[in-house]
Amino acid sequence: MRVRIQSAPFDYGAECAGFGLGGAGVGAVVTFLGVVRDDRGGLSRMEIEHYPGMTEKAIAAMAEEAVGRWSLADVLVIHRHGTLQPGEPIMMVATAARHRKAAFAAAEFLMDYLKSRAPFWKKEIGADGAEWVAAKDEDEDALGRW
Amino acid sequence: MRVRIQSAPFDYGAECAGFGLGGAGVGAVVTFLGVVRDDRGGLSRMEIEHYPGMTEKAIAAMAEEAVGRWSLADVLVIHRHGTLQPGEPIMMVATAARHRKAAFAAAEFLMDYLKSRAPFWKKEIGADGAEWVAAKDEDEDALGRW
Amino acid sequence: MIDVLYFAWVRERIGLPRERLETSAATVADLVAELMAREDRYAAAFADVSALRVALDQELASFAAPLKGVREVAFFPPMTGG
Amino acid sequence: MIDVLYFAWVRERIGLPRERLETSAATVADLVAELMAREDRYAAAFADVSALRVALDQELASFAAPLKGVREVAFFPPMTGG
Repeated sequence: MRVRIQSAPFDYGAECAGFGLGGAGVGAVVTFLGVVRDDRGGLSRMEIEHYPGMTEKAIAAMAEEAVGRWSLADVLVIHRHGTLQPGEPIMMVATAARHRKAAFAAAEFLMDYLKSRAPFWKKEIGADGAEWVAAKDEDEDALGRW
Repeated sequence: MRVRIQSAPFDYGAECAGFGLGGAGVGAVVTFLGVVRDDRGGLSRMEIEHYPGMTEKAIAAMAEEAVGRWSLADVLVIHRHGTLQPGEPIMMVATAARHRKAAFAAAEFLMDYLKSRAPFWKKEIGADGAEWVAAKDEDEDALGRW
Repeated sequence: MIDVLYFAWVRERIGLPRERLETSAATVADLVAELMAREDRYAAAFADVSALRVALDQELASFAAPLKGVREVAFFPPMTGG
Repeated sequence: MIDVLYFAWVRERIGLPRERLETSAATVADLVAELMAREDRYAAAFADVSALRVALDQELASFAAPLKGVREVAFFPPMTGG
């Protein structure tokens, strides 16, 4: 289990290469990549603030719960903070399990919890000013399924 | 949209690198890797037979349906046939979408359909002989959710 | 003339991957009956058609489907891809 | 003495990322009332606590939670990670 919180970019392809492999019992790997989207076409950058210390603890707790619930062979979470450009990778999650259902469920669980329970806050800076991204009800509701 | 059916190995990390990026509207990429599992510890190899022609058509139809249903920006399916060793990658699926829900749903849809509707047949060759892998009821049932 | 293809254990039981047949069978089920009457190895392969799937010109079909105009029939067990 | 941290627009409204306070507040809600009474910028930041979250020693908590033994309190809007 690895959790990395960093301002530096990460290499999704390199992180995916070999992830979860090596154990005889691994049949399924799911990897997720989140990217800075420019919905309205005027985004110049995104700034991600976080709560050092709590971030690492909160994500480690989620990852441990996922490992236990879905008997994961491995899990990886990388999340960036600081200044990001449109199109840049923000974060990734990877899960390795015996079967595909467990690997998918664990990855979706981690994404749902990262969205609403990891202490990150996004600010979008564009031509028309700066705005904190509001939390969505549907993201909060998504936790209900776990 | 790319579909590749091949006996040669593929490089999961290299395929993941840059997949789905470049479009301003992509916020989520999901990649899945299926690996030859050695459940009972005696597997010497797996042989995957397929139906050339139908395989490509069936998978292209699934991929097109996924693109339409979840407005995917890109989709990639690679599936191997021939002889594989335990621990080797069998196949992968990648989806790129605006939001994570669509990217996850499309990847799971493709996996469920590949399992039960793409003309591949797996044979396990081990110390105690050779055996065709039986289709599982739960894989057939999984199609019901789509 | 129609091409008949066999995959996985169907291929192994019948002992060949494909053959070209002259048939007047109207449906897939009729063709199966014709084949089963030919030789034991066909009778063995088709003994339980609920364990089999059929494709007509590379599209999944039912055993009740008509063969008119079809060039390629394939028989195989349930698929195990992914 | 207790460390109080502010994040995102709470930090911007209050105008600082953290401060160290002497307080006799028994609960988070008491601390919020104390802060709001101090200055307008606090009153503005805490005007709608339903839009805020609180963590005690880096664990999410409720506004009714006691402060006894707590070293670090953090106030912030709902999180938007991922």
